Parts: sequence; C-alpha cells; structure tokens
Amino acid sequence: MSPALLYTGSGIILFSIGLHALLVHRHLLRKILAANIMGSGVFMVFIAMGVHGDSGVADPVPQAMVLTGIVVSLCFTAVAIVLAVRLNKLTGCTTLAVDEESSID
Amino acid sequence: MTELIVQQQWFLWMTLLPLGAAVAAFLAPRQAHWIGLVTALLLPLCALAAIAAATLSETQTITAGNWPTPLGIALRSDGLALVMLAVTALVGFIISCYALGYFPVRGHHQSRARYFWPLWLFLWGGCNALFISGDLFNLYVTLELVTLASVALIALEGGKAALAAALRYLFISLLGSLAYLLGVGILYGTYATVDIILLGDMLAATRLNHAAMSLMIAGLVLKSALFPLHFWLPQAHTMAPAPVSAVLSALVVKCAYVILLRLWFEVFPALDTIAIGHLLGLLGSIAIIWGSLMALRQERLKLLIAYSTVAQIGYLFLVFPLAHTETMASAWIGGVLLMMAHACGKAAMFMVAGTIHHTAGSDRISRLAGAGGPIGVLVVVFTLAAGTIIGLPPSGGFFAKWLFINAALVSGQWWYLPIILSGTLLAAAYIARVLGWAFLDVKRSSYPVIPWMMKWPPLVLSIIALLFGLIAYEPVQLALSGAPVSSPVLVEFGP
Amino acid sequence: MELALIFDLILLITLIALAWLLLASSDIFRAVVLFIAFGLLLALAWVRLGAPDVALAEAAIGAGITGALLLVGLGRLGSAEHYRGTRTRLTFLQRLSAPVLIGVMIPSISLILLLELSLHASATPGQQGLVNVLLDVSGTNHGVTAVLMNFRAWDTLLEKGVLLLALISIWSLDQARPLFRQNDISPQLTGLARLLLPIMIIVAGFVLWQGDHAPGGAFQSGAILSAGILLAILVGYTLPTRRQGLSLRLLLAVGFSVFLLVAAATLLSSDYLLKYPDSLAGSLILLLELVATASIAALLAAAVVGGHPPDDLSKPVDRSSAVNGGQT
Amino acid sequence: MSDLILPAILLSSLLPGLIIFTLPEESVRLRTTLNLGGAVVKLLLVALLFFHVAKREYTELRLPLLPDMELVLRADALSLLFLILSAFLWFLTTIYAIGYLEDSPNRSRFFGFFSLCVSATTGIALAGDMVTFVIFYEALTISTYPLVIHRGTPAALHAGRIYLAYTLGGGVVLFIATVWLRAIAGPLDFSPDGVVASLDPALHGSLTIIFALLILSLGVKAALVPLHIWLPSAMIAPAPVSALLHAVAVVKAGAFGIIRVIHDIFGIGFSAELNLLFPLALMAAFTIIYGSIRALSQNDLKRRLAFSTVSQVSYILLGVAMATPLATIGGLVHLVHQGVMKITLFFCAGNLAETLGIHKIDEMDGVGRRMPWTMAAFTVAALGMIGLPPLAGFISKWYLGLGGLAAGQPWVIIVLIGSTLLNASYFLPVLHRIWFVPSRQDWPSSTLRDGRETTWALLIPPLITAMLVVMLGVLAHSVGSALYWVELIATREYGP
Amino acid sequence: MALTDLITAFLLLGSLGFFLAGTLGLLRFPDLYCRLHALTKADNLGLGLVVLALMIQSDSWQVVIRLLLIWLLVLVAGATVAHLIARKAQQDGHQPWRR
Repeated sequence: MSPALLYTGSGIILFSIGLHALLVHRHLLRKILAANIMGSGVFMVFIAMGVHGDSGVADPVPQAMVLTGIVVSLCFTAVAIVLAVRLNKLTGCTTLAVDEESSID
Repeated sequence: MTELIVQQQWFLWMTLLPLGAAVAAFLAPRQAHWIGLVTALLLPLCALAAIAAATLSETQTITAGNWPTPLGIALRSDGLALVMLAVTALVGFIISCYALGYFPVRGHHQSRARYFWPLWLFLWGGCNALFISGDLFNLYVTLELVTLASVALIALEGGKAALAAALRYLFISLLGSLAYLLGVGILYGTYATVDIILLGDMLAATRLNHAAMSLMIAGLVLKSALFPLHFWLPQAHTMAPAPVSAVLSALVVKCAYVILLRLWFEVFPALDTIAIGHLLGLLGSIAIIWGSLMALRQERLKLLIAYSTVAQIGYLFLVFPLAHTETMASAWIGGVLLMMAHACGKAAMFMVAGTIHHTAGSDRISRLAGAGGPIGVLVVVFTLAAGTIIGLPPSGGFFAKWLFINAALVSGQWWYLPIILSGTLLAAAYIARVLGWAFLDVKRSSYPVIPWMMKWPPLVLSIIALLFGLIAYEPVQLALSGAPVSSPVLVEFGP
Repeated sequence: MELALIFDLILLITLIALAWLLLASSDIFRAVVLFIAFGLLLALAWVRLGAPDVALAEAAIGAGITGALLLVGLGRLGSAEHYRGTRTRLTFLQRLSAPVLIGVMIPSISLILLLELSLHASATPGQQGLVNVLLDVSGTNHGVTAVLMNFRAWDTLLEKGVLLLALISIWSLDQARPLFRQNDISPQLTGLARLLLPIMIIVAGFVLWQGDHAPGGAFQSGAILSAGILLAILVGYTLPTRRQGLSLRLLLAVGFSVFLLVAAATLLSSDYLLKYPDSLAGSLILLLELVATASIAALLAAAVVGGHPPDDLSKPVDRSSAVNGGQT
Repeated sequence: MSDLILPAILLSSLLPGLIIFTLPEESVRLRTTLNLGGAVVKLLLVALLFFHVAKREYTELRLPLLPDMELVLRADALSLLFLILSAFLWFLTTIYAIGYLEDSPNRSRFFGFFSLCVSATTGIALAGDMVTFVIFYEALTISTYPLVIHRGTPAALHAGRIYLAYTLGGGVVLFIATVWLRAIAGPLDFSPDGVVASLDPALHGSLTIIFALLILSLGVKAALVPLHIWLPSAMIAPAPVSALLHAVAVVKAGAFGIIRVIHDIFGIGFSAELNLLFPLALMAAFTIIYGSIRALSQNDLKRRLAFSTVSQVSYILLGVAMATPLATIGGLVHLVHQGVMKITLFFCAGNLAETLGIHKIDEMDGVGRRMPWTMAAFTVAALGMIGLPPLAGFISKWYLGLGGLAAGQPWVIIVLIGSTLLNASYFLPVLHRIWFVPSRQDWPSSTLRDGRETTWALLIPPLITAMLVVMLGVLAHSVGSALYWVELIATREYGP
Repeated sequence: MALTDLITAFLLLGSLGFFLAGTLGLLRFPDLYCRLHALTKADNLGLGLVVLALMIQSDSWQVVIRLLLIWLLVLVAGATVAHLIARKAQQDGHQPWRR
C-alpha cells in the first residue's frame, strides 16, 4: 500500500461523501460545502496519481491543473453563495424548494 | 489576399475576440450593446475566414505556445470544430440582434442589459474555445466558463423561480463537471497526458479506463440533460430571459454533447462501448418519447419548447448505438447535422416565444387563441422553425433523421425506427396544438407593436432552419474533413 | 517510512471524518467552521503529496477566501434555518435516482477504482521529465509556474476569464451590502490593520517573486493581498468611486485583459497562441503575474463583498447600504 | 436559361408566398398583385418549358444535399402533365380565392400558405428522383394543414387533426420506405425502366414489402379506402382549398407518386413480374365502388363531392395498375380530366355557399334560376363525371375500358359500368333539383349593380374550367390536348 | 541523538502540555470569556515553544527570523481577534459567568 494509492483512495472517498451530501442535503450552503469537498476529492486523485515512485515530488502538470481547478471551484462557490443569499432574500428559504410552487408564472 | 486568410489562425481569433469584447463590455457598460453587436457582426466573418483558411491549409491541429503535445494544449480546426464555430457564429449573431431589441438600453431593465452583454460574450468565447479544444483538461475549463456564464444569464431574469433554476443548474453542472474531471484525472494518472489524439492512440481496454470513461460520460450526460437527468433543463431554460433561453437550448446543451462526440469517437474507440452505447440509446429513446409527451402536456409555450429540447437531445444520443463500423459516418454526420439544425430551429422558437410573451403578456398557449396581426406572423415563424424539430423536409432535422434511419436499418437495429417515427409524430402533434390555438377563431384584443429587432431576427433564423437541408452539403463536407469516421455517409446494405 | 505512512493514515482518516462530520452536522455554522479546518488539513495533505504550490493555494483559498465567503454568506442568509417546512414534490424518477446513485453506483465505482488503482499504481513516469527539460526555455525556474504561465498558459488565461466572469455574475445578481455595521470599527482592529497591511503587501510580493523558482505565484500572492483588502474594508477604508467605479473595473479586469492582449500579440506575431519570444519570456511572465496578482486580489475581495458597487446604476439606492459596500 | 427555368418555376410561387406572410392584412392590392403575378409568371414559365419538353429537350438541375444525395429537378413528359395542370388550375384558383375570401380575416396567412402549397405541388411534379419527391411531398402535407384549419372553428381544428394524423402517418411510412429502398438500391433517380429491376433476386422479398409500404403511404393522400377518412372531413376548409386539395394538390400528389413509383422506380415490367399490380388494381376498384356508394347518401354537397373524389382518383390508379398502354393512357388522362371537372364542381359549390349560403343538397331546389351560369358549369362538370360523351370523363373511361380488355381483365368493365351508374345516381338527382324543382324559398337578390349572379372573380374560373371539360372531350385528339400528351408519354414509356 | 534534538523534544512536549491545557479550557470552561482566556494564553505559549523548538533545529538565521515573525504575528492577531470576539459578546449582552 503506497502513500499515493492511499491518497487516491481517500480522494475517491471524499468525492463520494461529497456526492452523497450534494444529493441528499437541502440547505444550499451545505450543498455548496458538499460540492467543495467533492472537488477536493477530485483534486486529490489528480495529485496523488501524479506521484511517482519514491521521489516524493509530484508531477508539476497535474499540480498546475489542480491550481486551475481550485480557482474554478472557488468561482462557483462565490457565485453560488451570492445566488443563495439572493434567493433567500426573495423567498426566505434556504433551500431550492421554491421553484415548484412558483413555476406556474 | 489568400495568403492573408491562410496565415491567420482565424479560429483562434474567434475565441479571443468575444472574450476581449466581454471585458470591454464590462469596462464600458454604457456602450456594452454596441460592443456586443460589433462582435456579433465580426464573428460570422471570422468563421467564414476560418473555414476558408482551413480548406486551404493542411494542418488541423496546433498547440498553444507551440509546445509538443503531451505538454502543450492542442487546439484544433477540424471539421467538427469549424462547423460548430460557424453555427454558433450564425445563431449567436441573430440572438445578439434579438437581444438588442429584448433588452432595451434605456428604461426599467437597463441593468439587465448591461450585464447581459459581458456575460453573453463570455459564454460565446467559452463555447468557441470549447469547440476548438483538443485537450481534456482544457475542455473542462472551457465547459466551466460556459456553465458559469449560463448560470448568471439564467439568474439575470431576477425572479425567485429564475434564481432557483440557476442555482439548481449550477449544482447539477458542478456535479457533472466534477465527475468528468475525476475521469480526466484517472486518465492523466495512467497515461500522463490529456491530449485527445494521444489518448486515443494509447488507450487500452482496461477496467480502470472503463471506469474513467463511465465517469466522464455520466458527467457529460448530466450536463447535456439526457433523460432521466434532464429534470433541471425545463426550469432552467424557461425561467431565463428569451435570448438566454435561445442560447441555452441552441448552444450550451451542445457543448457537453460535442465533448461526448469527441470522447466517443476519438478517445474511447478502443474501449468496449457497446453496452454503454445501448444504454445511451435506450435513454435517448425514452427521452424522445417522454420529452415529446411532456411537451404535449404543457400549458406554456416556453416549457413546451424546453421539453422539445429534451426530446431532441434524445435523438442526439441515438448516435452512439447507431455508430457501428459500417454506419459510423451516417450516425456521426446525423448527429452533427441534427445539432446544427436544432441550434437554428430551437433558437428561433425560443426567440418567437419571447416575443409572444412580450407582446401578449404571457406565454400561455391558450393566450394565443385567435392570434392574428403581429402575433399571427410570429406563429407562422414558430411553425417554420418547428419544421426542423419535427423533421420536415427540407430542414436539417429531416436529413439527420434520414441518416439515423439509414444507420438503424443497415446496422440491423430496426427497433429505433418506431422510436424515431413516433417522436416525429408526437412533435407534429405538439406543434399542431400550438397552431390550433393560434388559428382558433375568436375575437382577439389588439396587441402592442413589436419592436423591429424582436420580429425579424427570428424570422430569418427560422427560414434558415427550415431550408437548412438545402444548404447542408457544404457544412457536411466541412464536418467530414478530419472527422474520426471514414465510412460512406449514405450506407447501403453490404453484399 | 513507516512513521510517515502512519501520519498519512491519521491525516486522511481525520480528513474523511471531518468531511463526514461537517456535512452531517445539524448546525450549519459549525459545518462552515469545520470546513475551514478541513481546508487547513487538506493543505497539509498537499504538502505530504509533494505539492506545496497547491498547499499554499489551498490554505489561502480553501481555508481563507472560501471560508470568508461562506461566513459572510451565512451571516447574510440569517440564522433561520426553516428548511423543513416546505417539502419538494419529487417526481418518481428523482426519488429513485438519489438512492440508486448513492446505494449502487458510488460503492461499485469506488470499489472498481480502488481495485484497479492498486494494480496500476504509478504506471507512467508523468511529465516531470519533459517539464524539466523545457524549463530552461520557459522563462521561469519553477516547474508549476512554467506549466501555468507558459506550457498550459491557455488554461490559465481561461481560468482568469472564469474569475472575472464570476465577479461579473456576482455583480449582475446583487448590489453590494455592508460587511459590518458602520459604527462598529474597533480601534484595536484598526491598529492591527495598520501593522498587518504593510506586512501583507511585503509577503504578497515575496510569494509572487518566490513563484519564479519555488512554490508560490500570482494566485497565492493575490489571495494574501485580497485578505489585506478585506481587512482594510473592515476598518473602513474606501476607494474613490467616480465614473461608476471605472478604476475599480479596470483593476478587476486588468489581469485578464493583459493576458488576452499578450495572447493576441503572440498570435499576430508568431501564428501560435501564447508562444512567447524566447528573449521576452521571462519578462512577459513577470508582467502577467504582476497584473494577475493585482486583479486576483481585487476580484477575490470583491467576491467576498458580493455585489456591484452601489453607484453602478442611475437608479436610486438605499443610502445606508451605499456606504461601505463595493469600495474594495 | 434552361438550367434556371426549373428553380424559377418553383420560386415563382415560393417567393410571393414568403413575402405575403409578412404583409399586413390591409395591403390588399400588393397581395393580389403578388398572387396573380406569381401565377402568371409560373404559367408562362411552364409554357416555355412545355415547348422544350415537346422537343424532347429534357432539362435537369442537380443540387447536392448530402454526399451521394442530390435534389434533382427534372422536366419530363409526365412531370409536365402534372405541372401544367397545377400551374393552370392554380392560376384560376387564385382568382377564385381572391374573390371568395374578400373581407375575411387572416388573408395574408391564407395566401402565404396557399402559395407554399402550390410550390410544393410544383416541386412534386418536377421531382427527378425519389428523395426530391419525398421532400416536396412532405412539404405539401405541412403547407396544406394551415389551410385546412384556416377557419379556426373547433370543427376545422378537429378536421385538421385528422388530416395531419393521416398524412403525417403516411409521410413517415413513406420516409422509412424510401430510406430503406435507398439503402438497398442506391440512388433513386426516376428512369423509364425503373431502378430496382436489376437487383439480386434475394432482395425481391424486401422489395415487395417496400412496394407495399410505398403504395400504402402514398395511398393516404390518394385516398385509397380505408385510408380516405381524412378527405371528407377536410371539407370543412374554404372552397378554394377544397378545390385545390381535391383537384390538384393533395390527392393528385398521392396518385402521381404512385405512378412515379410504379413507372419510374420499380418499372412496369418488374412490378408486374413481382405480381404487385393486381392487388393495387383490386384496391382501386374497391375504392371506386365504395366511394360512389358512400357519395349516394351524403346530403352535404361538399361531402358528396368528396366521396366522389375518393372514387374518381382511383380511376387513375386502376389505369396505372393494369399495365397496358391503353389503360395507362386512360389513367393518366384522368389525372387531368378529373382535376378539371372536380375543380369546377367545387368552384360551383363554393359559389353557392358564398353567395346564397347553400351547403346542403336539399336546399338546392331551383337554384338554377338564381345562378344560371354557375349551375350550367356545374351541370357540365357533373355530366362529365358521369362519363357522358363527348365530355372529358368519357374519354378517360373509354380508354380505361379498352385497357382492361387489352390486359385480359374484363372485370374492369363491370367496375366501370357500375361506377358510372352510381355516378349518375348521385349526380343526376342534384341536377334535377337544380333545374326542375321549383325553389322553396326566395333567394336574396343580387347586390351587384348589373344584376350578375355573383362577382366576376367567382364566376369566371368555373366557366373556364367547364369550357375545358367540354374541349378536352371534344378536341381530345387534337394536338396539345391532354390525351395527345398522355399518348406521347405512353409511347415513350412502352415504346411505339 | 544530539543535544539539540533532546531540547527540541523537550520543548515540543512542553508545548503539547500547553495546547492540551488550552484545549481542555476551551472545552470545559463555563463561559465565553473564560474560554477565550484559556485558549489565547495557553495556545500562544504552546506555539511559542513549538517555534522555539523549530528555531533550534533550523540551520540558517533567516529561517529563525521568519519563525519569530510568524510567532509575533500570531500573537498580535490572536490578541486582536480575542478582543473582537469578547467585545462583540459584550455588546450582545453576554454576562460573564459568576459562581
């Protein structure tokens, strides 16, 4: 059991935990947290699978990709939070439950 | 002159131009609409130049920075990319014209107008960057660019339903793209490259690769709203302002699908895709029937159109099971043709629905009763555009269905015939229902005058959509250049 | 080696447990705080994986900016967490899809992946070698920076676009609202800010310069600067907002614009997107990093503030909210 | 020049149609000019083409659609037959429709689709291969649907739904059959010997199924029993539409398609070899009798005419299905003759409805005194339908009978005689009511200044077509008549 | 094992004690003000010991200065934050715990 494999597996577990929470939870902030944890899991797979041998130095290419990915997921988080706040201001809810009733017009 | 055209990498300019214009529109909000219009005028010209350049030059792939491919990002001007660039330029141009009328520069909603332009230009640039990308990670970044812009555009309407739809779309997209990205990560970990061409050469049929493939396909299927993962689409597409609905249905859904096409035909041919192909075909078939039935039940025009998109996406996914060795080109071209035709037709339909909403005060289908005068013309435009959705000749949809049926017959998968046919009839039924209301002989109220820009652009686009089949030869030839398929387009039964 | 493995194990178990706890906790504030802790531990994991660049970014973003975003958002959402009241009517398929996904797909996919990964671990040499070979001509001495700013600069350009786009999206959604009550500035905080701001600027500059040969770079540096800006906002600093905040807009957009201009210039001169001339590569990357840092700092801070500046439009706005919103 | 004439013929109605869509309701003059201008231009172009084809100068235009698929427009003798018929009758119907729809709402919409409909019909006539034919055939379906529901009443919408269900259902079957045939046989250019005769005998089974699918799908529009349901219900449409549907566009498109399939895709010899024609002949014969019997019991004038159409169109199919030169002549010439006669009848029925509000046969007592000219035209056409010599209908039936004998199928004679008797028994009572029964009510007197029975626009077209009914019969053997032209086709088809 | 290592270990163990005490205080003390008190005091000292331990281990004076800076910054930030929290609590009306 090499450390790289350990981290890869943990990444997948984090991804799954996040996926589960994203689907199950209603509260918008919790969904956002879940998506972030999913993302962390993916990034961990990226980096850990790029670790080769015992050199202990990760491949710079996936590192760069993960940096890009972190920024992208930060952007989504920021927009999602503002959307959630805005929605909360209009409906008083912190969930997506509103669109069923208001979908008529 | 010729040299000037060949020497410039026009397809790259097509990504830089809208992105630059988006920044400009952000910096100068009062001039945003002019910046948008000029860009929308320039991009079709660039597309023509890019096509001309591509037909004259040999190379279809360059890399950013000219670094060798495992390291650099491949940017491709192959047939698929050029065709999508061109269609996006055409549809985008017309939608931009329409948006000029839809978002008045002065008056109550001017903040929406100001933010529409930079967001839309970002989306356009993102789409273009996506179409030319030959690198799985770069595709992820471009896809997210497109998604984020779409989310903001949906939310632009400002109502709570729109915000909820936008937020749901955001979560769904995140889910989809993270699944895709996980697959990319696994592929990179195994092969140390994310270049489509290199991966296509190296990939072996291991279980790990199959898992990566499943993840990527699942993520993209979610993003392209295939049944049963379509549940987010109707709300997202109907709650947005009309030009945005047009953009989403015509272009954004296609983005994920284009990636899927590239993956399926260029990255994964070595893998065992038959079962997944059949699964996608099955889901596509259900989507056709389910989407059409739901469209038939809708009370609101925009929802009807959105569900029709769900059904049309179903057709797109028939490509995968139908693409056997001998029918590969049929299915592939059919899919590409349907994408183009649907982009034109659906954009026109959403724009008409927006205009009707604007004019009649609601997009309830029953409000169309006795539609005459200005609305009558709109209904006609709607019908013309719907021709391509039903698959009436000479629209592109007709020839796409021809190719699908041809592929289904020759590959011996006759069970897709009744699906395609009932989809056609159901589509005719839901369009006829709209027409029926519009033709209903009742006394009608007078309607306000329709702005010029909200009437003519959809008309032009719907006529293009209806007659697309007559001019499809050139686009199809273009798409075939550098296509990952090499069988004849119209296949005959083998001996 | 064994000790290291045990450390890894403890770290990963803690991470997973934290993730589970924070997602399952009934108190959303607690979840956010745990998430910040999760981010810090994750940074440790990146260090363990030999990715200090990512670790820096994770600490600055995962724990820092994202945490700030979440806390500010939580504050604005209000404490009322009445999401049990309205139950959504799910369709049958929606009802079905979640359990199927959770119950069948996740375990099976995870299992397959884990099984396969154990067979395929470290099958390829990666691109380490290639990057090292080309490092000399890349204009920088640090692998990750070379990849980010040169080899895969197109990705980075688009990523900068995403960042700007996110801000435009935020501005399109809402008007900036105050982060705090105006009469609430503590003199101690002001003192701290006076002390910290210069240090932060120096540290940001250091991290940026560091990026040329060691972990660091525009993003990490920008994140530090943005924290400084937020601190400045918290103690009541304002920027002039004449001409609809054009200067602010320029600052936000300059990173992406310069990147675009460089892309256009290289495309014009060499027919290849973002192919820097050999002699200019170093200075171009430095320029790009500088403007990117400035923009990132402004963008991140503006994202936390959340909303367009109040004078963005001519329509009348609520005076009280116009005071300290978008003047990063 | 001759390359451009074919698209020009198409565009002469397509372009005015598209422009008319965008016209506001009030611009009557511009719309009328466009309508008539397009019709006249088309007529002139068709005449020009006629002389080319008469000299055996066939023009052809190919436009690539997909790799290995082309849009083929070609003018041969058979297409000219249909083309002349549609161009000429469109011209008259346009005049009639302008008069008929005066002051009614939504005229821009109506004339727009009307022009599209004629463009599609023209395209069907000029189609040079099966793909092109299918394209225009489906286009015809969709452009007639708005015309059928034009009135916007619930009944009209219901009829429209039935119409659409039948024709589109037929359309998709035709589509599949064509794709299948294309996948078996390659390019499907119409050629006198057919294109499938040389195929591997192992494929004959598939070919038989395809033939059946083609005939069934085309039979929807040609109103073969039991696929005819839509036709009587579509009577709800305005009279010019009915006239066009029955005489020129829709039913004829179906019949024309069947002719094309038998003659130019499968080839007469090959069809006969596969024993495909006899079932068709039986179906046609059954339709002839069934349509006539149903017509007997209809009180609504237009419904009676509709069932008469069901019956009469199958004469064409019967003639074609018997596969002898004489029978073919009879069938093809009936394509023209039935069109001219039936359009006259519908014009007259429209005049009754528009001027006097008469829809039912039992309201027609003595109407001949109030509208003598219209009723004279009606009488001529009805007698022609019955087959009274020397009118047009007689010529068709004569050749059909001769053809049946020549083919060794004397039962055809019985069918013809039976149908003639039935024709007589549903038309003669109407004529009797018109002329000999005294009117039961006072008709509103003419509002026109000179006391004409109705406006010129409504009167001229039926008179011209009635005259044609006479001339096509009397002058059947002179140069330029329909019979002359059809004989030309038959000799080119079967050899001298 | 050199002397420096021994000292380092000793210092780290000491810091552990302080952290433990701080954490215990955080968990067990009755009100916010007491908890703040326990946390800031004990943790600052604990961190100081850790920093000291690392300083002994480091081999260049630059690192020593950096470590010192870090500790000072944490001290300042910790003090300010503790003050802010306490002030907010007081404004919100939290009464200090009394026996």
